Amino acid sequence: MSTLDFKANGLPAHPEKATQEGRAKLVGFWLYMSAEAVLFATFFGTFMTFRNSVNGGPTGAELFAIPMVFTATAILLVSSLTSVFAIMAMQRNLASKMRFWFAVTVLLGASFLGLEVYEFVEYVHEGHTFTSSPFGSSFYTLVGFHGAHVLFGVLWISTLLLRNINRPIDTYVAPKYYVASLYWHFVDLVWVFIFTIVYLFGMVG
Amino acid sequence: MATSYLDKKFSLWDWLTTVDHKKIGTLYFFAGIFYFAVGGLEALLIRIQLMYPMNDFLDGETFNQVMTMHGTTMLFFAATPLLFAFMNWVVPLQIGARDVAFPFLNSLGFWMFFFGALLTNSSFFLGGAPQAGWTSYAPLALDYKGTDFFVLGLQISGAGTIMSAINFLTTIFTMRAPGMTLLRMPLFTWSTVVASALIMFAFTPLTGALFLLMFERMFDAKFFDVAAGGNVVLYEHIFWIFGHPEVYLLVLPAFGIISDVIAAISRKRLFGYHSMVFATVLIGFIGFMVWAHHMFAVGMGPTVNSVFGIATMLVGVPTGIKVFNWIFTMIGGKVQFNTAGLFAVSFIPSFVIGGITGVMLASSAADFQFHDTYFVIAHFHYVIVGGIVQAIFAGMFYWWPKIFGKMLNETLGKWMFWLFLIGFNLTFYIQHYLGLWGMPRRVFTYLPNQGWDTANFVSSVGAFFMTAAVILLVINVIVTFARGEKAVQDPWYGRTLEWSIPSPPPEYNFARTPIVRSNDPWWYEKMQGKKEMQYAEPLAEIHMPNPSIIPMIMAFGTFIAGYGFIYSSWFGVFLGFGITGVCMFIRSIKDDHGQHVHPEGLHVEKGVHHSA
Amino acid sequence: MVQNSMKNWKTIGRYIVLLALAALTLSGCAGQENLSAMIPKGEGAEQQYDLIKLTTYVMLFVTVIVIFLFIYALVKYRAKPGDNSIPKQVEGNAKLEFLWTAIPLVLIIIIAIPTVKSEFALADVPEDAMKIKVTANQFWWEFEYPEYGVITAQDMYMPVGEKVGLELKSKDVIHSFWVPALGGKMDTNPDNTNKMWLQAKETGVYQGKCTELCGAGHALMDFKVKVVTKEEFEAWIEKMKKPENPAPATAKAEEGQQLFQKSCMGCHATDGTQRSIGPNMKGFGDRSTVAGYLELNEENTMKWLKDPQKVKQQNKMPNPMQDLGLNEDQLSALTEYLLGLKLE
Amino acid sequence: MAKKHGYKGHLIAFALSILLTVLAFIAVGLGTISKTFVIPFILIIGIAQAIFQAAYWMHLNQKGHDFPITFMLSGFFAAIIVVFACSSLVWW
Ligand code: HEA
Ligand code: HEA
Ligand code: HEC
Ligand code: CUA
Ligand SMILES: [Cu+2]
Repeated sequence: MSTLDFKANGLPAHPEKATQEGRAKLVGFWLYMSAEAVLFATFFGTFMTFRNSVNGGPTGAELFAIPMVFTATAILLVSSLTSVFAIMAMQRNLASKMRFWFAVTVLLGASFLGLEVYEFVEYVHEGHTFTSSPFGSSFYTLVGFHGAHVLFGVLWISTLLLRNINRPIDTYVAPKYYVASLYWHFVDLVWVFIFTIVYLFGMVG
Repeated sequence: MATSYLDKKFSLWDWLTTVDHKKIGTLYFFAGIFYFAVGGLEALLIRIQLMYPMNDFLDGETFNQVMTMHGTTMLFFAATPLLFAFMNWVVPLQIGARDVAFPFLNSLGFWMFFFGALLTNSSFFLGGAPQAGWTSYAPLALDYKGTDFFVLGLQISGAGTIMSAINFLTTIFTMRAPGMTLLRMPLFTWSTVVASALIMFAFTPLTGALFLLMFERMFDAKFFDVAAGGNVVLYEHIFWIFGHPEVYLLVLPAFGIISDVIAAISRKRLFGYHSMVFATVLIGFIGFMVWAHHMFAVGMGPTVNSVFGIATMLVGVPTGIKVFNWIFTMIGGKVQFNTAGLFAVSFIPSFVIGGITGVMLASSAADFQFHDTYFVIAHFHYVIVGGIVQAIFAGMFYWWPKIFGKMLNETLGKWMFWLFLIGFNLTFYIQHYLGLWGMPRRVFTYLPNQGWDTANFVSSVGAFFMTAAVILLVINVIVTFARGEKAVQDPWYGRTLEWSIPSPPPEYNFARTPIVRSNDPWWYEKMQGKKEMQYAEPLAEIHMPNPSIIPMIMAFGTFIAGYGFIYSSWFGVFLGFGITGVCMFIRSIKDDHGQHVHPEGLHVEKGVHHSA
Repeated sequence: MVQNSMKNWKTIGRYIVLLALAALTLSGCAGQENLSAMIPKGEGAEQQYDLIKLTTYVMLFVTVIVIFLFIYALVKYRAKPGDNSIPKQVEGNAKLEFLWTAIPLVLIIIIAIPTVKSEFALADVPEDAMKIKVTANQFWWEFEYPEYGVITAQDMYMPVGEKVGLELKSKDVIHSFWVPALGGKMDTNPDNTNKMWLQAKETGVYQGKCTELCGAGHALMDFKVKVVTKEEFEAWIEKMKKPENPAPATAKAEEGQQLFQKSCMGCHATDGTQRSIGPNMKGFGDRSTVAGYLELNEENTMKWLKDPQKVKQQNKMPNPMQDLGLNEDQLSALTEYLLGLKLE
Repeated sequence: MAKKHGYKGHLIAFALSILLTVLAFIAVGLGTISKTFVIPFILIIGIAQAIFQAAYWMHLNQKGHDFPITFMLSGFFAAIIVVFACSSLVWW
């Protein structure tokens, strides 16, 4: 049960689950994600309840614009793909390649956030604020909560990268990278529901 | 003999930094008992106030605070941690593991609970406790400052609870000893699985609901502002989607304790093990689809009411399976009436009385009469006090020798049992009638001449019996620590793995991982004439986690941030989250490979450290 | 062996007799008339009481079986001192397990059918029934009769034998409307209107309660339902509709009237056709209570006016002395005036 | 199905998810398709995409994942209940 069974020139095929600790981390993280799914569901439910309670303010159809949402969606989807590349590189023990792809992921995440901030500022100008209506409150709660997850993911992956900047991949850090990428996928997955339920439904009316 | 985990000299520092599941269990236990006493004291205040009509011992506002805090404290800060104590103590031992999957997280979970509870209770001294009931319905709750303490305290302790649940599940799924298949796990472990799943999927909606309340109070959100198009019934739904599974996640571990204890005191295999497991899972599953039975009077219409009413009644079927299986475990056995046995056995009729009144409540048309009266109070105190609390007492007398190496005093235990039994029946039986006679719940007083005076008096007298019983328990614990009889390894002629190791166990529980060859593995080996388990590995160095102060500080950060929110101080919020964030950062950048310890009988040179 | 089990049976028999006795004595006390759900005086309450009885019997049946098996197990299988033998280990019994899955299912069906029936019957408010709009406030009740244009507070009048349709709503937080002897409860929500019906079988004054926690005054948010004959009801409506009130009988009452018009009219109408922020005072002198729960008399009215917060914490009425600047004599005048507000 | 996870597989997965996304956006953007059709359509596309990503990118289709799958499904079940409760029972 030694922590590190490091082979001279390579890693086990799945370094992230080569150790008991690694396996436990994965299982635990899946559990965490299933719990978070329910938390998001609560906010989705709240949003569904209030999506038409605009209290005289602008409606979703008036606010949302396809180009912006589509760009945001595309950014997040691509970032999910780049994080897949990073993990594949990790599994092949290609540390610098992995770092590169993770760095791209982080940058994409940051630009998503930038776009979201810009979007929120726009909305506020149009009179759609957190306190303007139940629609506003539930919109910012849901989308903002997702945004906070993106921010956390960006910080998390950056920390991992910086901390391990000169470190080869081993069975101690591999699960950490892997779990971070799972998290990132999860955030992307939630976004799929956000653009469908919040934006697209909203545009349909 | 191996040295036990208790043999080391302990300093306060050890307790603050421990990541040993047994010690964390002990922390949970004493924190839980403390809050049980607090919640019980509040119950006592309630009963004193209601002893006479128009009593002016407490005014309406104070009463509502005491009543709210009684419910909140008992459910979140007493029952939950007490059950977590047992899970921490027992589950790794029952599955043959040396620790839990995430010892760091385990400790963090405890400290989050601890500080969350502290924060909520501090409201008594900071301008008034929450007073909108443990359900904290909007819009009433929005009127009170105390609600902030309720929201943030529960948010913090709830996060800790979710972490612990994930930890238990991961432990059970990745760390079982070889041969311990899912369908060989003791029932207490099984109930931990289902209860943890309920926590994961029920506490998260609670978190959501609390956020809504918090945003409404602190940031002027409009969820519950009816004039702006908000809706207050939304909160009720989300709350009960949490609230109903909450009560099952408390009762399932209680069922688990009872199943293990009854099998042990009957010296007989648990009757219908497979159907017991199945019933546990089924109760958890159906439990998610019945929440609206708390809302029959909300006005959802006859169709919705009927569907939820019938779904609720169906929970009675798997529960019935359990009840009959327990009875048939005793039938044909040799039942020993030690204190643990007495509590376990008296659990059955008490719980059944509470359960059948539950089915009566589920009859939605009749619930228009029962709802929000003392009938409901009687229902749930029978399942909770007659059920969960008695199970906790049973578990306590049963596992105490394993954890502390001393036997609790049986004479005191039996006195306590009878006092408690009489007390809670006196208190709660009569309340069924009070409800039907028209007495609503959550009333701080009542007028004379409504026919309720005698019954209320009787009910209050019962509470004093329970108080006496609890005080006897406290005395028992003190006496036992001072000069209790030493416990042997296997005092009850047990069946499960925890009885195959010394009392109290060594730090690493199992010097060698055992092989499990049957249900009730320890009993199986004993029946084969063996004196110890078969082992999966030779004696070797054991890898154990390092203690750490970080979890405590990290939780403390959220505590500070909580006050920051309550007093709208961004400085406080940033300071608090800053502390937490720095801890997370340190934790994530610092490698922690754990340490290696040497089991007894294995001679390895001291000081050599084998971390990579 | 035979003798032994005979003895056990006797013990069990004794337990059952004891239990039955306990049940009997307790069911003997059914609570207080016009308040207890166990003495139903209305159609809805009767249906519900039938359901309560049915569920109780079915559940009593379950309990008897469980207790019987339980006591049997306790008496028969308790370990004799010194007996350390190991009993036979049994895995289970499929037939038995099937039995105790199936029987409860059947019992549930027995309860479920009348439940659903009654649930739909209770929700079926006839279109043509007389309507009463119930509005709950912290911590008092307003009753409006839209067909007659009449508004009153605290005491709800309704004719005997007739189905009355209630429309329930709240002005502030959630409350719940409950008249145990006449029918089950229904929440009053701020965001939508709930409907239910009541049908009283006997005339009388029934006690009503608020059953959803609504603040510190929740316990005291009582009201009365006055069930009268159809003729009395019509007469009451006529009186309520009259715009004028009896002229004050004394000079003191006269002074009270003036004070009332100056300080209190903003919140309390004295015209039975008008809505106001606080309870409508038309016919106040004929009510049974002041503030919903204290017996209506001079002393209690004074008590209320001197310090409403003391009588009902967190209620929404300003303090006449501190906030409205009235002195004790003026309060006494107000009291005299208010008590004279009778229907004629 | 495809259990291997080469670059190619992932690129295909990516192309598919972009395709699904674009489809959903087009369905809405056209503005001519009736609401009763569009809403279930984009919802189904969304769910399909989620399952798809979970399977390929998060490797849920690989073996040894029964346990995460069980819990994701339970979570999904709970999530649906919550959303259902909020969106359909609240305004009754
Ligand atoms: C541990 C806690 C616990 C447990 C286990 C239960 C178990 C059950 N509860 Fe209870 N309940 C509470 C805690 C609990 N409850 C609390 C705290 C509240 C109040 C919350 C608040 O408002 O503050 C409440 C309120 C509550 C209500 C709402 C009442 C109201 O406010 O109007 C209802 C309504 O349906 C209900 C039903 C049930 C049912 C059907 C069960 C079933 O699970 C019971 C099943 C058990 C049996 C049925 C007995 C054994 C079975 C047999 C012997 C077989 C034969 C059985 C049949 C034929 C049916 N409960
Ligand atoms: C785990 C849950 C739990 C437990 C164990 C209890 C235990 C008890 N409860 Fe509680 N109760 C609730 C959960 C629980 N309750 C909930 C959820 C509510 C609803 C709240 C709401 O409406 O919002 C409620 C409401 C409630 C009410 C109704 C209040 C109202 O509606 O106005 C009443 C009234 O009798 C009551 C009584 C009691 C009593 C007498 C006990 C007794 O069993 C308590 C026995 C314990 C003691 C008496 C402790 C004695 C110890 C000491 C005195 C200290 C000694 C210490 C040393 C010597 C160191 N409870
Ligand atoms: C701001 C509005 C307001 C003003 C002004 C006000 N009241 Fe009230 N009053 C209320 C409310 C609200 C209640 C109901 C309180 C409760 O029961 O919770 C009430 C209740 C009462 C009651 C008891 C009613 C009942 O049905 O039992 C009396 C009597 C009364 N007021 C008299 C007065 C008098 C006299 C004055 C003037 C000196 C006055 N009120 C001024 C709001 C007001
Ligand atoms: Cu109104 Cu309680
Ligand atoms: Cu429930």
